[in-house]
Amino acid sequence: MSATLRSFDVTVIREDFPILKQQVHGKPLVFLDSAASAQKPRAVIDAMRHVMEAQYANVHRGLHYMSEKTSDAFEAVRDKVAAFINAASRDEIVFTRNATESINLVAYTWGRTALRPGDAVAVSEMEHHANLVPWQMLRDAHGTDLRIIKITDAGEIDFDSLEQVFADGKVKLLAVTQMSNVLGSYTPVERLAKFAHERGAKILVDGCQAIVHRHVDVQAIGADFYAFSGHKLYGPTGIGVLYGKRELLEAMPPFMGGGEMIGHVTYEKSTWAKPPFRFEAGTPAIIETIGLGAAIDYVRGIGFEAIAAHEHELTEHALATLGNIEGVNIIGHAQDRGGVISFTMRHAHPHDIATLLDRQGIAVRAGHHCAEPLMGRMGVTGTARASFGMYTTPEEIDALAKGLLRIKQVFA
Amino acid sequence: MSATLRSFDVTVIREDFPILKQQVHGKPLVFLDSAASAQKPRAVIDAMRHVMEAQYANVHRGLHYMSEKTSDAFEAVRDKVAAFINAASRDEIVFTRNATESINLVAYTWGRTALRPGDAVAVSEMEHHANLVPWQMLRDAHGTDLRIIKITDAGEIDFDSLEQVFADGKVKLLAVTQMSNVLGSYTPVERLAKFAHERGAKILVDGCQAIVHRHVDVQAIGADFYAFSGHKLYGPTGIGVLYGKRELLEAMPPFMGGGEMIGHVTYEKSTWAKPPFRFEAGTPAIIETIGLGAAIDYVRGIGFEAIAAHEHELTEHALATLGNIEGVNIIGHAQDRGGVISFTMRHAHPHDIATLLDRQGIAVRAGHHCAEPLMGRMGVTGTARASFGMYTTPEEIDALAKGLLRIKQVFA
Amino acid sequence: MSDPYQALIVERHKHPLHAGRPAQFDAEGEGANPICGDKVHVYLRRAGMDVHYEAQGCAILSASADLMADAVAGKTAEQIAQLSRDFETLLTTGRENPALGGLNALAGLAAYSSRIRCATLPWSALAEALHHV
Amino acid sequence: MSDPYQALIVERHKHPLHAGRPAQFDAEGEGANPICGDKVHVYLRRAGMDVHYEAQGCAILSASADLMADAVAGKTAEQIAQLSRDFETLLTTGRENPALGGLNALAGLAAYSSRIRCATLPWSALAEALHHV
Ligand SMILES: Cc1ncc(COP(=O)(O)O)c(C=O)c1O
Ligand SMILES: Cc1ncc(COP(=O)(O)O)c(C=O)c1O
Repeated sequence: MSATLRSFDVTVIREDFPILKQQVHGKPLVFLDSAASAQKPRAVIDAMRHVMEAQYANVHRGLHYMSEKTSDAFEAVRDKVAAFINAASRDEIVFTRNATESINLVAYTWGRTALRPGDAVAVSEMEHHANLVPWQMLRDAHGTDLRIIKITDAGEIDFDSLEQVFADGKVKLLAVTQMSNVLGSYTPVERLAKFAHERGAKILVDGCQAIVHRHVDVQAIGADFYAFSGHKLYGPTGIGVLYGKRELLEAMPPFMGGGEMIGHVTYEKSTWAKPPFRFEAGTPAIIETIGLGAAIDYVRGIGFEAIAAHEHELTEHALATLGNIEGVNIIGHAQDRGGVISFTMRHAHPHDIATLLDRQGIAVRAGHHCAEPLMGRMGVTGTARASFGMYTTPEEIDALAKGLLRIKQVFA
Repeated sequence: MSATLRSFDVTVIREDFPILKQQVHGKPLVFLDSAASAQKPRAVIDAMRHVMEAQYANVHRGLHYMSEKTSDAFEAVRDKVAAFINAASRDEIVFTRNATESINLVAYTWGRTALRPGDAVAVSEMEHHANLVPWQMLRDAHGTDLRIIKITDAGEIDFDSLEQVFADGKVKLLAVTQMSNVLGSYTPVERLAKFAHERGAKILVDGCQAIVHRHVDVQAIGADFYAFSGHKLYGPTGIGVLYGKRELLEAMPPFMGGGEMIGHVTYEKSTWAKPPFRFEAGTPAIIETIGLGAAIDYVRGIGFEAIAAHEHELTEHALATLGNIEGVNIIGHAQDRGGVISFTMRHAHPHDIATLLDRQGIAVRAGHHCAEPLMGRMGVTGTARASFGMYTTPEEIDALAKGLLRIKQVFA
Repeated sequence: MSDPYQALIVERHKHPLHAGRPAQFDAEGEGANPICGDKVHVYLRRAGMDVHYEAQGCAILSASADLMADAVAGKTAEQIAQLSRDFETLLTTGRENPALGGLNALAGLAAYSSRIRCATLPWSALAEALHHV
Repeated sequence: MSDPYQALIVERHKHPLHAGRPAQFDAEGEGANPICGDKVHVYLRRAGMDVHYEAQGCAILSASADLMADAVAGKTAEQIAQLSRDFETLLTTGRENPALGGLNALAGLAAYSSRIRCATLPWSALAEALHHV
């Protein structure tokens, strides 16, 4: 591989991920399903274990050592996340279960107060269900409109369609992914934010996929809301993040009611805590939040420059290698794209591809990837998808290609 | 201690909880804050580590080995939980973040569809904010009424008040705790369920505290909904459970929208999956759910008979010992009570008690314990609270008593 | 653990013996998996329990449909119900059962619980058809 | 790490020097912590920056109020603002500062971040009073 990667040694990285030593059906595991959820480095596993073995209690107002220390460690992650995405303040970081909850939180609270019936939300054709269904539910409950921005055949935002969708001035929120979990396309979120803001709309960015591969700066993007999940970022499950601009969060009513999110409670009436606590009802995912902190430290320690360079080479290699296999059809050809590659294969159903690759130890995903309407848009019923993490090697992509050739033989 | 405990050896149990070997301020940790969150046994820590080290991928429809195995492990916990609380079917078990989310889920979905404006929800005076605030929010959003059932000075449900609250037939939901996290009182949930059902109301039981100490049988109780959190049951944070009777869950609309919870999605419209998946949007807390399974196995392995007997002795011992300290006032004296003991002390503010005990390595909680209105009802602004787990020893209670005597001296 | 893509499965997927809509039939039934969009339509001629089908989906689905048509030919509705139960047991346990004949080729699916539905879909469609007879 | 309940704190809690509402004052301010319901009301006589207070809460709160009254006596508003900043630094770092005199007795709170608010509450109340002068 090229010079840029010299300081980034993937074999060293792989040592940090214990699971990569596993065998599957007697073959070394080739894990090409990181877009669904990434594997966890030792640092994350150890951080979670440490909490449970040495420093655990419920957080906030504990007044005893274990609670103070756990609260400090928990709240330190809020600072870490704020720094990681360059939020203006730690108070703009709300902890959720996952990106799905982050987006639903916005739909339930901001959506039901800042939007009026007749206002519209616009999403693109390539959204994950997590960034489509909540807006359908909002529409049905609250009378807002939902509009779909077309994408090009290459899998990029169609700016003509964007203009049209915004033409009547009713769109008050643009909710859009920063990277498609199917096509691998990045979207020009800075430009989209500017576009939305110029038309008096807010922008919510679904950063689930992008944040794993690129340095994200919510202020540079101009994001009003930004959502992502810990488990795709090499962190634990059960923890996600919603970033929201302070003035937006401050105006929003709470989502769920319970402990932590209150100011004062009487039997008659309650007042709410300030953001971010207003949106964090009940005992938070303490262990997982601390695990997310370790994941962020780990990723920053490697650095997005190195990660992006490595993944870029992988992606180029994969596009070239798979593109060379006769009968394999890669879905999506955006200019700016990352290491998520969907494809179909003549004579082989995506599910058969996945199972047959699995027999060879290779893990890919198959189906609609929680983006069912996009399948129709791209003219397929489903795809197989290989997706890369920082630990993926070119040799694993070669193994995939070899596996596909074998499948071709089987079904020939 | 008495004969009943012979087969239950607390020193052996303590070996299973690594954190109990920690020192705090140079003193052995005496952890009397288990009602806020319990410590984790090795079995839970190892189960979570095992997932991350050896068998991890996103669940459901993975079609590859890691995903199949992880899905199987994840779904096996649903069976485990169903058996643990004797649900009629695994489909009645919904995974949430915590009990707070479980209750909010019911308020948002069942509450907004099965209840009509003018219908009433009844809660008791001793509810945790998690079982009060969601009903206030429902009231304010949906026009339902919220009624408060009085408790006696001893800290038991006042059945006269219950009768009155139900008298006009408007109450359609009784939402009540099975054990107060402040007073330690158990409530007669079977009787309350019968009472509610005879009057055409449903019952939601907040089992957060009770399920840690007693065998729970949702069918024997007659619960329509039952909520609890993993982290109090020696399991991880980030995972909770909502049990709901099948016919209720089936009639309920979804809570959050996204992946997993859908049937079919088009840009225009989506259909919903069956329960429980309808209520589980996005990537679930996979690692934590598997950790909860390990916690349930662990607790069942010890058995509630032994746990309850041990905790009963502890509670009797604590009530006698603390009750003997002049100036200490125990709040709540229910007949049927467990190992959660709130108290105040003459001349010493609860916060000072907590901090001064902490200097001696003893962790208790102080404040309103997320039951602010109950404080007023009991005529205090806050309390100190000692709460026990299966690993608590009589010697730790003696240490607490000694600590309180020292505090008395300081403030005398 | 046996291979879920034994030669017989690939063979029947590529060269099915019972595919296609017959000109005449007594009943029909459909099975669809909303998760993947796969579908199978079963046509039943009562005489001799003669089954044909049209499948749109993966190799497991079409091979399973084809092997099912083999297996049920000439059986009674009751025998078919028993076969269907035995087949489900095969799929969940992976333990072959001589009574299942060629259907045993699908035993390897036991390791792929998310694929089991592909194999049982034709059986649900057949059950529907039998119900309508 | 020093003890958050040094003798001086317990002493001032039990035998305060500046507690009670004075007959005359120029300004007043209040601090309340909704979390625990604790409150402190500060009375300021401008001449000599003479501070009295009524506290309802924990020992840290009342001792902190009493020691604050010591510390600010005779100071200018500017000096008080500086003291307040230095005091916050003490509470977060736990590092004693000779300029803070008796207030250093509260250094041990650095280990109890959830108690720091108890110690700073009188200072917020005083800031309010100064604002109203
Ligand atoms: C009785 C009771 N209900 C509800 C809760 C809320 O639990 P969680 O914070 O895990 O949602 C608690 C825990 O604090 C509790 O004790
Ligand atoms: C683009 C995108 N958005 C949202 C999600 C939902 O993430 P989660 O399931 O963690 O909530 C995903 C992950 O599947 C995704 O890829």
